[in-house]
This record gives sequence, structure tokens and C-alpha cells, in this order.
Amino acid sequence: VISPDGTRHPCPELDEWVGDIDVPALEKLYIDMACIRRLDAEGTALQRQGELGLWAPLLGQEAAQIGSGRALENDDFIFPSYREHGVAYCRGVNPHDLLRMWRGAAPSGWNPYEVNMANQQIVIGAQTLHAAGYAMGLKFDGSAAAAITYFGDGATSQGDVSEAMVFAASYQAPLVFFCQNNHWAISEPVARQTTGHIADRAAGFGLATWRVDGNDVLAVMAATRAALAHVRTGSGPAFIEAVTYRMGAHTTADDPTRYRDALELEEWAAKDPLDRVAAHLDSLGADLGELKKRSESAADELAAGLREAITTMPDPTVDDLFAHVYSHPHQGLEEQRENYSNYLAGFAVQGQGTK
Amino acid sequence: VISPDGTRHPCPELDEWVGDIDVPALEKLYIDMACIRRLDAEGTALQRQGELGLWAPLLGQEAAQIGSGRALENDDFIFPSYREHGVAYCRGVNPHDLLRMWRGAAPSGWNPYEVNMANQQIVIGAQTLHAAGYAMGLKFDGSAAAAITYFGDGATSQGDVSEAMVFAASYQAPLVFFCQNNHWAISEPVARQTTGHIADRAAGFGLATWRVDGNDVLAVMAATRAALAHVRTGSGPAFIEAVTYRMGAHTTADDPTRYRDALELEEWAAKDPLDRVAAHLDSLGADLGELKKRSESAADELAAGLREAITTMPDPTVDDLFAHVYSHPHQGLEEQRENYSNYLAGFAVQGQGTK
Amino acid sequence: ASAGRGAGGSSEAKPASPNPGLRMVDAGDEVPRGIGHLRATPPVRKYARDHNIDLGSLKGTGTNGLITREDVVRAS
Amino acid sequence: MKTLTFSQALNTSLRSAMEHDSKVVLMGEDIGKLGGVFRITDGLQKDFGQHRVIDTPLAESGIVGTAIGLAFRGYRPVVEIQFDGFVYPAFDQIVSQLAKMHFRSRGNVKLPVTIRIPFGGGIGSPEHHSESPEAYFAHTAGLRVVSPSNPQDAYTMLQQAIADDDPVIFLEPKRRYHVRGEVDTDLVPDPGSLYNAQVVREGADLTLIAYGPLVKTAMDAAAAAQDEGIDIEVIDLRSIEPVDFVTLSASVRKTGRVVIAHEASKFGGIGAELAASLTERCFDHLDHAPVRVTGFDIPYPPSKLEHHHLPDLDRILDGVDRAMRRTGDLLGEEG
Amino acid sequence: MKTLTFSQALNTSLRSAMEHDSKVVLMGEDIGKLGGVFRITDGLQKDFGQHRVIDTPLAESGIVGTAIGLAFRGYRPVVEIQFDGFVYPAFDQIVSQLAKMHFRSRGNVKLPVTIRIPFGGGIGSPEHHSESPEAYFAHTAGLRVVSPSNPQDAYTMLQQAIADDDPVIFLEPKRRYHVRGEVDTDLVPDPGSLYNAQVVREGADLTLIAYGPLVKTAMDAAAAAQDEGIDIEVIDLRSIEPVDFVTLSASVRKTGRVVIAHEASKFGGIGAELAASLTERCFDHLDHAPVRVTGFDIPYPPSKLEHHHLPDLDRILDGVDRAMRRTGDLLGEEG
Ligand SMILES: Cc1ncc(C[n+]2csc(CCOP(=O)(O)OP(=O)(O)O)c2C)c(N)n1
Ligand SMILES: Cc1ncc(C[n+]2csc(CCOP(=O)(O)OP(=O)(O)O)c2C)c(N)n1
Ligand SMILES: [Mg+2]
Ligand SMILES: [Mg+2]
Ligand SMILES: [Mg+2]
Repeated sequence: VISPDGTRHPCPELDEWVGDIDVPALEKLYIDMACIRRLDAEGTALQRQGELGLWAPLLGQEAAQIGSGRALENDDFIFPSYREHGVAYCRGVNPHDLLRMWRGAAPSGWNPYEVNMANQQIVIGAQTLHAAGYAMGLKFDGSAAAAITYFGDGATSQGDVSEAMVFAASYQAPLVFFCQNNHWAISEPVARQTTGHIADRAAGFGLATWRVDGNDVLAVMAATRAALAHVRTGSGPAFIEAVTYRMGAHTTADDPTRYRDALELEEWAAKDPLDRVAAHLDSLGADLGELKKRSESAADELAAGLREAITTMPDPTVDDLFAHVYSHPHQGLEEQRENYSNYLAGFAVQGQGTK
Repeated sequence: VISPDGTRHPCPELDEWVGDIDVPALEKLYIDMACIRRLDAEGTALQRQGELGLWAPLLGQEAAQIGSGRALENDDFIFPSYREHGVAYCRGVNPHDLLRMWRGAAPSGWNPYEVNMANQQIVIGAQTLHAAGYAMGLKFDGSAAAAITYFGDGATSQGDVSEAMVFAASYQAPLVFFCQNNHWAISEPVARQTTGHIADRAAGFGLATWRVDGNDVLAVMAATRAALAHVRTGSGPAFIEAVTYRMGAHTTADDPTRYRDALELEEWAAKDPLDRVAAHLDSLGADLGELKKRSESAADELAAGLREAITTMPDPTVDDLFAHVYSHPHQGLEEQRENYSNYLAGFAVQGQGTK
Repeated sequence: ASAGRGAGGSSEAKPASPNPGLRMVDAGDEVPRGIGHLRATPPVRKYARDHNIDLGSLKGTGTNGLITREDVVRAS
Repeated sequence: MKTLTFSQALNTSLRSAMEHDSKVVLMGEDIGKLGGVFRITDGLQKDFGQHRVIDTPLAESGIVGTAIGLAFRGYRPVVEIQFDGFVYPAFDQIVSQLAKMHFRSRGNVKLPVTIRIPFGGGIGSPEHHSESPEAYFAHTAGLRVVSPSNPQDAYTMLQQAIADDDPVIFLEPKRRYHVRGEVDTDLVPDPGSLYNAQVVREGADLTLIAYGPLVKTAMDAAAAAQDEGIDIEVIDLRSIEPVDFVTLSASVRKTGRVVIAHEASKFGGIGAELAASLTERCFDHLDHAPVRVTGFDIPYPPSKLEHHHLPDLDRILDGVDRAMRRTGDLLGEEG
Repeated sequence: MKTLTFSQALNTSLRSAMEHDSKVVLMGEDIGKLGGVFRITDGLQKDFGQHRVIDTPLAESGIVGTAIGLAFRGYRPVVEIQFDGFVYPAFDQIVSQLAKMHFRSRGNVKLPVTIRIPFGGGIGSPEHHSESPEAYFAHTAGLRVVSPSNPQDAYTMLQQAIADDDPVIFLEPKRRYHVRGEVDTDLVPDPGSLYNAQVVREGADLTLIAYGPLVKTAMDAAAAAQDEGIDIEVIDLRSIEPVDFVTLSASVRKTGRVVIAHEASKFGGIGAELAASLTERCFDHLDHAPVRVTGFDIPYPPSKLEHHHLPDLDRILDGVDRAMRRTGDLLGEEG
């Protein structure tokens, strides 16, 4: 829809879904993308400073995450992987909750039911089945809501993802599979996982499929809206392959120079999701200078919130160790908790402080 | 290629692969099918008589098993599920080895390396990955052989089967996936597993696919030969969906009247794989009476062999309990073996025989 | 009457019960009674066994009535 | 009070749970028209419809994974795994997802999923149809694991498991499906009692612990031992995780001797945990090391050999003799 | 003799195995160009090519399943599972296929597959990156399970595991990857020695058993206890299945006291088997019940809490004190 150089091309299939996106709306999408780019930069910086244990950068995938995240209704339910900070941001997840898990302060961030988004999923592909089951529930309930699940190109090899397509198709469940094909699964190129297009695989399972430029926020939004509309009619699940690129490392623990070409990176830098929107807005006569100012101040505010969250985030306590393993008391675990607190108390008594 | 009524229809894609099948060759295929139908009937009978613990009937799937089994070269390696008695028969597996597992006398039948066919696999879909790995090995070895794996329509839902397609495609391994779509997975119709054709799913994984009348022995043979030729060129794996029908129960423990329509059965009875070959041979002027005599005597011989095998099959001994858990001694297990034999000896000593 | 020793397996589903076995212990053997309620460590119990001392006849002097080796030695 | 078979008790229990809570849904392979290969769900799809009794595609990871998703949505899924040996494809979803979600979400997400597994041997089946996987699940924090041994418990414990907000692995001793017993379907048990062990026979000389398929065998062994003057207390463990050590320890302190029986392999089986924990808790009272009578450390053998593998009355009595010091200890006890 | 880190020792060991046997192939995610996320396979793809060092699709069941197929074809695959928590999708292939194939095929099919798993915690990682799954595998008949604790064993035991005709689960204590030690790469060990435990410190008062990541901690604890006058014998288990009970029992009969340490959860962990078996074997010699010092029965906690969960020197010494009866026993010992 929008080329890397900012020109807009007619695309009948997608255009109708973003007819409402006028200049102010597009500017909002730009600001969103700028914000999550900043969020991402902060995440990496905080990790470098030792404030976070790990961070999974989304740099380059802003259009895929904002385009889809902003296409969702509030009561649609999201089952993400670990890289969807941008989608969480769309959900209004607060800075505390965004960072908690990455800091190692808790096993997860937000309360899924407050934002209609499940916690991060690290086990590749596992969440797609949860999404399929949730969507089956939506169908049984006669709900108008949909479910969407995010995963990567690498994930498509996992049996669970295939099984999720089987289940969703079998029950014609209102679920959108959203694959961010960012070309890499850590060090493995997407060609290791598939010889053809990922979207074609989904078609073989009977899903309605879209393959879109994942760096084009409008194309992604259009495809997501189309797919959501499709699944809401009860005509079965849909699949979106958003072709994008992971510009950063896999995580802050990764060194991509070991396995990928600088040239490839350059090539994709030229397809930047923000630049093209700016160029397009420019061509429409929008005030770019003002837009950048607005987006910077929004990003600054977000960044300040993140920093503040980190400095005020309490460390977890021993109580957190034993809490929530079960939803009601468990005899063996109660014993262990008591034994361990007696043990710790032994140190305190001897004036050595707590462990 | 051959319709249910025995007329032969031109099918350019398949015909070229069975140009060599003249009347005597077709007669041989008929005899093969008659033999495994008898083998199957004997299996069911032996189970009813308490000689076997269980039997999985292949009735109705004779063409799928003979057509594919007879298309293989000796050094092609087979990874079957549990219903491929007909394929094992093609491999020359002897009666003892065919029945041993079903009798509960041993965990498996034959020596896989003597017949180039792995043992029966009960865990649905698991063998397809072994086949993919074996085929990767063939490729690494530069071997001219291929691998083939058999599984059912139900199995296509298992993650392992999808992963096997991913691996086979990723390494362009010489593997043929042979799916006998017999319309049922115990009580579940194939529609529970997929909304479209099974073969289409495989195409989505980048496999060359064939969807053939699985009750037409020539069509199956042609497709299998074509698929084998395809994979031998190194151009990646292939998938055959042989559309057939399970005329009998899932196993002798199953009661299909609980879940399926007599009408459906009748419909498929009219598409019998043997009848159509007989009708076709008839139309070619073959001596049907003589053929039926020959096939009956071959089947009688096979049946006699099976009965003889059952009556002469020794029961396993306590030694078999502990043998082959590991390939070399294991301290803990040796202890258990010795303790147990001492325990058993305690009974014997007092003159009442062994346990 | 209960199923005797070796009267067959416990699995009803089993097609054929194993051949009946026999007692490996003479039914006439005297059965040691449960003495778990007494507290003593295994080596002390062994010592008492080896010296034919009935732990039940002793009063433990250890913590919570634990019968110590000294208690047994005193009794022997 | 009705007389029901074990499987009828389960069927009645499912029906009652479904009547009382419209969020209870059943999922599994062949559980609909067929009523499951063991007929435990017989007639339920007819009465509750396809959205309450859900025939699933043939993929166990998919079944458990979608059950988790349904629970996310507020459902209370009861999953049937067709046979014990087919639960392993779902292992990741059970161990990394089902077991950990409550902890992961800091208590926000409850997954009241019950996984019913017909388990254990003794029915003459081929490979993968006679597994005893309880130790895998019991070692996994976040799961609760129970196994009824009689029709009444089958009925009651299944109700309790379904009502429990935590995931419960519900192990059904398939070779006991046909046994009949009195079942009081009006019994309203204390919810916590699901995790209680039960002294099913009092005795003074030795504590014999079993669960699921072997409780009956244990009772038979106790009766046989009585003829020889050995007074055995039999405990039906009922809950494998958590274990009711209050009941167990009280018995072992009284008797000073313990024999533990299960079908699963010995090495790393539940018997190891029971033996180790009871030794920790009752050390000074023990007159002999806890004795384990179990399946061997082998893959489940072909059916013509399974009677050797499964602890039976004789092997349990042999263990009793060792615990009573009436016969020598096993080889290896000097090694 | 070279000084190598634990990970270099593994790398060198793989290289040497590949040089000696052209059928040895490596498989796993990111093991090629990247050399694996822990760089254990660093440089090997460059030197041996893509058919010997195989980057696989992202699917663990697929990896193990195809490794089985390659072994069927005569290969000797060494699989890397990227992190402990990602082995569960392969559980079915490991437990129902890899472990049972030799038995199933009546000895006809050997599957000399080695599954390398960086395991355990202490590296500040998020969920699923610090699991200790050894009990699952050790309970599974047909598998052998080992874990080296130092660079020399890393080198030697990996060679032996690869040479073994049985499937071996090879657990690498990832938090020890960076430690350095002397490695004799010319050492030609007796193949059977892979399954021997090793007394790494002699002592008279108490036997302390550890493996993999905790052997170092155990040694530190022994040194600290020495200062308090307690003379501890430390045993590096090395092989978790089979267990070298000859070595263990001899020590326990000598000392009469045993403490077992592991990171995995307590309930149903390897400590239970060791405690139960040693009680069976050494009952009359025990002055105290075997004491287990382990991770709690919780999912692996977030990294800011992992120091609580992981047995450290203090917690091991606390266990020692209990075994020596210098402090009271734990709660639950009356319950
Ligand atoms: C089951 C499982 N196996 C392995 C891993 C380790 N791992 C983490 S991310 C990753 C690559 C994922 O690639 P992709 O699906 O393309 O997502 P991306 O990271 O590119 O967003 C791997 C192998 C994991 N988390 N889970
Ligand atoms: C992993 C696994 N789950 C369940 C089963 C139980 N089971 C045995 S056969 C079968 C149906 C298989 O159907 P299909 O793949 O179509 O093969 P068919 O029996 O029709 O030849 C099922 C569910 C199994 N053997 N393995
Ligand atoms: Mg799977
Ligand atoms: Mg990716
Ligand atoms: Mg079928």
C-alpha cells in the first residue's frame, strides 16, 4: 500500500479496509511506531545498564505490531510470544508491567484479563494452541470477539502451530494467526523452516490467508482488519504473514554479526516502517517537523515512565517464591515454605540479616 | 485409472507409470490383494479364537497397500503404522513375524534390517519423523534409495507429521509420505481432522503431491512410482493421499456400528479394490475362474502358514522381560533380573513349578 | 477365606493366572510384632536384634524417649 | 446408593458435573458418538451436544493446549487422553503450560483443567496402552495428581477434581473399570478430602500403601497375610500429589514397617518419594527400610509377560516378608 | 594436558568424536554458523560441513524424531536441545520412541543418540531456561542419564556417551560452562566408567552426594564443614541412571549419614530415589534419615529469586547439621 519510498499504491484488496485512515489517523500510527521504537531502545539500554536481565528487541517490526495491534477491538484477546511489546503498548500495558518479567522480578507482566492479552510466551508456538482453544470458547459462547495469536517465522515449524491450525479450522474458530516473518529465528534464516511462503502453508490447512508487507503499517492494518472481519463471520480462522525484518539482535544475549550479512541489514534499513510513513505524510502535505516533535515528546514521556518504573520496582520477596504455585493450599508446599522461612529466620536471629 | 466397474480410463499423469503392467502383472497384483484380504480375515479370526490379543483389519485397503508396496525397491525403507500387514507381506515378512506382536508374544515382529521395514508403530504419527531422518541419512549418504512412511487420515493432525514434512522439505530428503485416507480415525470422520483435502495440506509444506483413488491398485502403484521417482531426483519429498475406506472395525476391540452408517459402507463396498481388477481383467479376456483358483490356493497357503505359526509360536520367557532394554549391561536392571529369578526359584524349589 | 499366598494374581483381567506358588516362609514361623511405636535408630535396633534384646522392654533415655545404644548396652 | 461399575460411576460423575456447571466441557478423541474407547462418556454427547462433548482432532498437544485456551475463556475442560501412552505428545503443554500458568500469571489465570487418563496395565494390550506415568506429573510443580481405586471414589473424586481450580491429573485404573460397587451419588464431600489418603484396613504390624489399580491387590495380600498372623494396615493413597503424610506417618509410626506397591517402574517412581519422605518423617520408628514392590525398570512388556511385571499378591507378600525380616533382603543391599 | 573451559572441553570432545567416526553428526537449533547459543559447537560446521553439523528447523520433536531416523540409518547423532525447558516438546519421541526402540525391536535396532541439554539454573534467565528435568528421564527405562561436573569429565564423558550404543541424555550444567580446568584429551577411559560415581573428597562423618552444577557447591560446603570439625565425603554422582550404588553404599555404610543435593524440585526428584535406595541398602548403618537439599516444589522462579531456590552452601550446611542431628529436623517430620 505504501512503498518504502512513501508513495501510495492502489491495492483494491486492502485499500477498502483502511479507507478511514486519514492524515491525523496516519500521524497517530506514526507516533505509535515512534513510541514503541523508543520503548525498544529503552529496553535495550536498560538491559545494558543491568536493570533488565534480558530484552528482545522489536526494531524493524514496528509496523507489524502497531498495524495489527491498532486493528483489534478491546474485547479481542491476544496470545503473544515474547517480542510483542508494541502490541502490549497498544493494549495500554503500563511500564511496570511491561518490564517486570524482563527484569527477572516476576514470571510475567500484566494481568491478562485487565488488558485482554495473555502473558509473554517463551515456549515457541505453545500459545497458538491456547489461542485456538480460546477462540473455540468464543465460538461456543456466540461471542462477537475474536482471538489473535502472534508468533515468528521459526515458530511455524513447531508441531503445536500446525495443530493450532488444525483445531481452529476444524471448529471454524474466530482466530487470526499473525506471523511476523522477520526472516530470522535467532541465527537461522527462514529458508531453514520452509521452502515456500509461510502463508501458503496456512492455506493448506484451510485458512484464509494474507501475505503482506509487514513494514507497511497500513497494509498490516488492512490485512488484520480483513482477517478479523473474516473470522468474525464464523467462516473459519485466518492467517497473516507479515513480511518484515528483525533489525536488531534476537535478544540482548545474541550477536547477529556471527551469522548475518551487513548488506542484508542495509537492504532492509531502506524499507524502514517509520520512514515510509513520514515520506508519505510529507507527500500529503503534513507538517513533518511538528509530527516529529509530537512523536518525540510522546516517546520521551513513555521513556520517562519506563525509567521511573524501573527505579521504583520493588524486588520480589520470599513470599513470591511460594505464592500462586497452586490456587489453594498444598500441604507439601506449605511445609517447605514454613521450613524455609524458619531457616531464613535463623540467619536473622544471628544478626546476619536476611539472605 | 480403473473405475469401480472395471473400465479403464486414460489418465496421462498416471498411465505412463504403469505401462509395464500387463495382464499377468495385473493378475499378480490381484493375487496379492486376495492374499492380504485372506491374511486380514485370518487375523480377525485368530483374534476371535483368542490366539491374538488384538488385530487391526485392513479390509478395503488392499489396493492402497499392494499398489504402493509393490512399487518399492528392495532397498527402499518403510516406516509403517500398525495396519500395514499388506505392505509387510510385500516385504516377505514371514507369518511368525507378522503375528508375534499381535499375539502379545513380543513387542514387535520382524527384524527391520532384514526386510527394510521398521516395526509397527502405534503412537500415531511418530514414525513419520523417523522416516524423515532416515531419508536425510539417505541424502547425506548419496544413496539412490528412498524412504516411505505410512499413516492414516487421523495422523495428519499430529504435530509430528507436520514436523516431518517441515524437516523432509527443508533438507529435500527422498521421502514419500503415504497417507491412507480411509475416512475414519476410529470413530471420527476425516472431516474432524481437516476442512479440505489432505493432499493440499502437504502442498502447503512444499511437497509434490498426488491424490489418488486408493481403491485402484494401478493408480496407487502409478502414483507411488511417480512419487518415488520424484524424490529420487533429489527434488524434495512427496505426498500421496490414497483415498480409500476402512471396511472393517478400527481394531477387533472396536464396534463401528456405534458411529457409522451402514449406507456409507454399502457405497464403499461397491468400490471394492479386488472386484474392479477382476472386472477389468475379465474385460481383457483373462481367465477369471483360473485366476480365482490361483489366488485362492495362494491365500490358502498363506493362511495355513499363519495357523501353523500360531500353533508353533513359543511363549516368551522371563528372560525376554529383561533382555534388550539396553544394548549392554545395566547395573540396576541386572539386580532386578537376578532378584526376580531368585524369587521365582523360591516357588520352584518347593515343587510347584515356575510362576 | 481370603486368597492364600500364591492363589493367583490380583488382576481379574488376566487371561490365565500364573501357576500357584508356595510360601517361601514357613507359615509356622513366629511373626515379629510391629514395634514402630518405639523410637530407636536402625543401628541400635540392629544391635538389639543381634543381642536378642526386646526393645519393648526398654525405656528410652534420649530425646523424646529415643532408645539409645547405651540403653541397649545397659540392658544386655 | 446405587450399584455401579467403576466406569458407570465416572460416567455418572461427568454427567452430574455437566448438569451443575454449564462451563464443564469434555474433550478428547472418540468421546462423542463412540462414548470413548472405554465408554466413559457414553451418551453424554447425545444429551449435552457437540459443544459440551467435543470430539477432537487426533493430536494430544492440541487437545491439552486448546483445553488451556478454553479454561482461559472461563471453561472447565475435562480432557480424556485415550490411553496413558498417548499423553506424552502433550507433555510440553502439561508441564510448561498447564502446570505453570497460575504461577506465571501471578495468580491471575486459573486453569481448572482435569486430565483423565486411563492408566496402568493388566488388560492384555499392546505397547503404549499400559503405562503408569504418574511420577512424571507428580514431580511437576503446579499439578495435582489423584487416582481413585473404587467406584465411590471414582464418582466423588472426579467431581472434586473438576471442581478444583487447579489442574488435576486424574488417573483411572483401567483394569478396574468393570468392577462394581455401591455409590452414593448424594455424598457431598469436603472439597479438601480429595487429597486425603484413606486407611482402608487397620493393622498393627505393617503399613501397606497402594493406589489405583493395586489397592484391591493390597487388600487381598493383607487378607492372605492375616492367615499367617501378620496384621497389615492398608492405605489407599488416593492423592499422589500432594501426599497426605499425616495419615501415612501416623500409620508408619505405629507399625514401624512399610511396603509400597505400584505398577510403575521402580527407579524414580512414586515409591521412591514415599519411601524417602516416610524415612525422613518416621526414621526413629522404622524397624526396616521401606520396601518397594513395583514394576521392573523396563518398558512395559508384551501382554504375555505382563503378569510378571505387575506386582501381584505373591510379590506383595514377598515384600511383606522382607519388611517383616522373615526373609532375607534383596541382592544389591550389600552393593 | 590443556587448560580448557567446560565449554571448550565439550567443543573439543565433539570435534574429536567427529574426527574419529564419520557417522557422528550434530543436530540442533542454531548450532551451525552461530555455534549454538552457548557456542559449544563453535567452528564445527565450518570444518565438518552442513551435513555433519545440522542446523534444524525449530521443532524439538522433529529434531529428536529425525535423529532417531538417522540412527536407524547408521548415524550416531548428537542432538543439542537449546535449553532444558525446550526438551518437553520432544518428550514423546524420547520416552516412547528413543527409549523403547531397542526393546521394541528385540535388540535389532540400536539408537546411539546422545541428547545434550544445557540444564539447571543460576544464570539469571527467564522462565524455561533453568529447568532440571533429570528425574523424568531417569524414571524412563531404556535411557541412560549422565551429567559431568568439570571440564575433564565434560570431555571424557561426552566421548563415552557418543560411543555408547544406547541413547544417553547428557546434562550439561550450564552455569559451569565458563569454569576452567585441566583436561587430558589423550585419556582413554574404560567405556563402562561413564556410569561410575566418583569420590571427589574423602571423609568419615557424612556422605554428601551431588552431580553436575552442585558438585562445586558440595565441595565448598565440605570445606566449610571441615572448619567446624565435620569430615564430609563428597561423591560426584556423574551417572544419574544407572546409579553406581556400589560406590555410594560403601560410603554411606562408612559414614552412616547422607545428604543429597540437587537443583530439581524435591518431590519425586532423583534425591528421592537415592534416599530410598540407600535406605534399602544401608538401613542398619544409618544414624539419620537421608537428608535432601533441593529446589522447592515450585516452577523455576524469576531470576531475582533463584538464589533462594537453588541449594547453596548455607542450605547444604543446614542439611548437614540436620543429618548430624546438630539442629532439629524439619517440620513435617511429625506430620
Ligand atoms: C520450544 C522452544 N524451542 C527453542 C526456543 C529457543 N528460542 C527462543 S526464540 C527462538 C527463535 C524464534 O524464532 P521466530 O519464531 O522466528 O521468532 P522471532 O524470535 O524471530 O521473533 C528460539 C529457537 C524456545 N524459546 N522454545
Ligand atoms: C498419539 C496417539 N494418540 C492416540 C492413539 C489411539 N489411536 C490409535 S489408532 C487411532 C486412530 C488413527 O486413525 P488414522 O490415523 O486415520 O489411522 P487408521 O486407524 O484409520 O488406519 C487412535 C486415535 C494412538 N495410537 N496414538
Ligand atoms: Mg508435538
Ligand atoms: Mg523470526
Ligand atoms: Mg483413518
